[in-house]
Amino acid sequence: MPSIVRRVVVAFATAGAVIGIAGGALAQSTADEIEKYREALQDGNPAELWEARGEEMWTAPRGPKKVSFDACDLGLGPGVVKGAYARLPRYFPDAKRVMDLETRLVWCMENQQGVAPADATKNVFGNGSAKRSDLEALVAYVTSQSRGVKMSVPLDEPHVHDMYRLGEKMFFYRGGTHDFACATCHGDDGQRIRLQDLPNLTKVEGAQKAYTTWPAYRVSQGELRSFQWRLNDCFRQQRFPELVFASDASIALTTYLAGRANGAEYNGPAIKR
Amino acid sequence: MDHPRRDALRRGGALSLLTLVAAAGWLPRGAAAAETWNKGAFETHSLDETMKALGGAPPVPSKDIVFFSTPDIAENGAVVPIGITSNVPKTEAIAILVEKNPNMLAAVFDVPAGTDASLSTRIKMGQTSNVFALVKADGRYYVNSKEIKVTLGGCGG
Amino acid sequence: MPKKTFGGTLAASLALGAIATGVFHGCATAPADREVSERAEAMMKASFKPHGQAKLDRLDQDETQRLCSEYAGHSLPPTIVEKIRQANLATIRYPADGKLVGDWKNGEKIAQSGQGFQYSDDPAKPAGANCYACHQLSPKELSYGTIGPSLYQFGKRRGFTDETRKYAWQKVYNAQAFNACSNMPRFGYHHILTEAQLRDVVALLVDPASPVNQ
Amino acid sequence: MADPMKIRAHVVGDATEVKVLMSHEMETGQRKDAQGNTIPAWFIQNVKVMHDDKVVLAAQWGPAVAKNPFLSFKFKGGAKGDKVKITWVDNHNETRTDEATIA
Repeated sequence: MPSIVRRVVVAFATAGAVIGIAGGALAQSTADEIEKYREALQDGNPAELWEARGEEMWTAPRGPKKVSFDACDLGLGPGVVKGAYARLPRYFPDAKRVMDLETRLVWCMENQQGVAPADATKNVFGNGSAKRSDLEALVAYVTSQSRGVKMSVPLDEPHVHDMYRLGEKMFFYRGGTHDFACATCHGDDGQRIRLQDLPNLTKVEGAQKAYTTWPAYRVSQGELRSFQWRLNDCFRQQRFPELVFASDASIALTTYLAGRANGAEYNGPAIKR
Repeated sequence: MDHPRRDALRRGGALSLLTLVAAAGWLPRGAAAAETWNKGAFETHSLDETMKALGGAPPVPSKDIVFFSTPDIAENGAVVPIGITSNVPKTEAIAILVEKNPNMLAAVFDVPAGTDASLSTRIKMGQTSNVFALVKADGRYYVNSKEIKVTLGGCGG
Repeated sequence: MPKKTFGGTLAASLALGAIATGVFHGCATAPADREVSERAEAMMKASFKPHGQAKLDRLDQDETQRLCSEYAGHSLPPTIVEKIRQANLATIRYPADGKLVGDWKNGEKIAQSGQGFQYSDDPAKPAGANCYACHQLSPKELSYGTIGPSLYQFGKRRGFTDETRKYAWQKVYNAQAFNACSNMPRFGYHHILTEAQLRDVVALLVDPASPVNQ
Repeated sequence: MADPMKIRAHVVGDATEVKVLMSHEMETGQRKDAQGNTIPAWFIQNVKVMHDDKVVLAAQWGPAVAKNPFLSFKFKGGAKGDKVKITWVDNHNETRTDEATIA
C-alpha cells in the first residue's frame, strides 16, 4: 500500500468498525448503516426529473389526433390528475375494464390521441437516453400529484372487488422451476433477501409501506420504474415467463396490493436501491 | 520557462497527490472555470500509478475535514452519497477520490470566498474502497479518508 | 356472475379497510373459492408470454405446488403435510457411486450465484443456488438473507456423520420431503443443480474445512 | 436536447442553499452493451453556478459522478427573488443552462 494511503488510513479510517463484530450485532450495524444510506438519498430524488418531463407531456397535443391528456379521464373527470392515482385501479365503463394507471394512460393514447397500440406500448420501460420511456415520465407526473393523498381504491365496486380476489390468488400461486410465489418472499415479517428488506405484503402495514412508495427511482438502474415494471421484474426473478404489460393478471395483482394499501398516505415516487 | 508555475508547485509541497491535481490546474478562478477540464488528472487509473508519477510529500492528514451524510455501507455502488465539510481555514477547493475506481479522481470543486466549504454529491463506486476528501487551503493540501463498503444485492444475484 | 356471490358484508368491511387476512382466505375448499382459483389460473395463463427459456409450462403446477398454493395462509392439515412429505421424499435420487460430498470451494461459488432459469439468464451458463439470498452460511459473507435459517456451523452442530451428510443431500435435493410447503426451491427435484453441484453445496454445509463450519 | 435541470435555491439564515438535479447518463466508458461493444464515455465535465455575475461554485467532474447527478451547497448572501444560474458542459460539448429564483 502506498505510503500516503497507509498513513491516512492508519490515521483515520474507521474501517473495521463493521469487521470484527460478530453475529447479530454485525447484522444490526449493517442494517443501521444501510438505513443511513437510504436516508442520505432522500435529499434529492431524480424522480423529479421524470415528473417534470411528464408534466410537460401531459398538456402537450399528442398523437395523430393532436389531443392532449387533458381529455384523459383517470377516474375523477377528464384531465383531473390531483389525487387520481390514490383511487386506482378502478372500473372504467368506457373501456369496460378495471384499469391501473399505466393501462389507462395507454387506453387514452390509443382511443383519444389515435396512437397505434404498438406505438403506445413500445417503450413502456425505459433504458437510458437511447430508449426513454414517455410512459414512465407520465406515470411519475401523475403519481406525484397524489402525494399526501390517502389510498382509497374502490374495493366495494364489484368489478374491482373481483380483480382483488383474483389478484390475491395470484399472490399465493406457486409455480415454475423454483416453486416461487409472491408470498415466498413477501409473506412474512422481518425477512430479507441478501441485505434487502422484504415488505410483508400479506399484512396491511407492509402493503401500505410498499405500495405507497412505488413508482420509484431505482439508483441501481438510474431509471424511474413504474408499478407495472415492479411486477414484471418480480416475475422474472420468480423464474416465471414474462408478465404481459397491462394484462389482466398485472391489473389483478396491482388491485390486490393497492387495495391492501387503502388508508395509507401515498408517498411516491420514492427513491430506492 | 514558466517560473511562476513551478514556484507555485514548490510552495504546494512539491508534487504530492494533491499537487498533481494542482499541476494539471485546479480550477482557474472566475468565469473561465467551466471551460477547462483536467484530462490528465481524471485519467489516473490506479493509486500506484498516481503515486509513482508523484513521489513527493503527501498531503497532511487532517481531522478538520469531515464526512457528513456519507454512509459506511452503500446498498448500491451506482449511487453513493458523499458529503464533505472542510473546517480548514481558507479552503479553496475540495476533491473526491476513490482509491479502487478505475479512474481515481471523481470530482473537483472550486470553492470561492463566500461559498461554504461544505457540499454533497453522489458518486459511483465499483467496489468497497477508501474514499479520499482532499482539500486545498491557503495553498496547502490536506486529506481525510473513509472506507465505504459496497454490498451485493438483488434476488437474481 | 361470481362477483355477486360475495356481496354486501364483505364488500362493506372491505370499504372500511379493516379486514383480517383470514376472512379473505375463507375456507380453501369452498366452491366459490375454488372457482376464483380456477379463474385466476386461467387469467394467468392468458397474461404471461413465453420469454427465452421461460415457457408458459412454468405456470403448470405439480401437485405439491397446487396444494401449497391452495393452503397458503392456512395451517396445513396433518394428512396433507404427510401426503406432501411422502410424495417429495420419493423423488430424491442419490449418486450411483454413493458419494454425497464434493468440493466446498465450488459449493461457496454456487451458494453466491443467483444465475439461472430467469428468462434473462443465459441457459448455457451453470445455474447457482443463491443460498446466501436466504441463508447465513460463511460468516465472511455479510450480505445474506433471512428467509431461511442460519446455516452457520451446519455440520459442526449436527456432527460430521453419514447421517448429517445424507440429511444435507436430501434437504438440498428436495426440502419438502421434510418441511411441507417450505419456501426453499427443490434443487434436485427440479434439476436446478447438477449432481456434481449438489455434492459441492453439500460439501459447503458438511465439510469440516468449509468456512461454514469454522 | 438535454432535459432541464431541477434547481432549488432558498435562503437559510445568512446563506442561500442550492440543490440541483441534472438529467445526464454519466456513462463511464467502462461498460459494455449486450453485444459486447464498449459504450462510449459520456459525462458532464464542467459545472458552474452563478449568482448575479459571481461564480459561487465551479466543478470539474469525471465519469464517476453518479447518473442524474445531484449537488448541494451553500453560499453567503443571495436574497429572495435573486437568480441562481447553473451551466453544465459534457464531453460531447453539449451544454445546458437553467435558472432558478431564490425562495
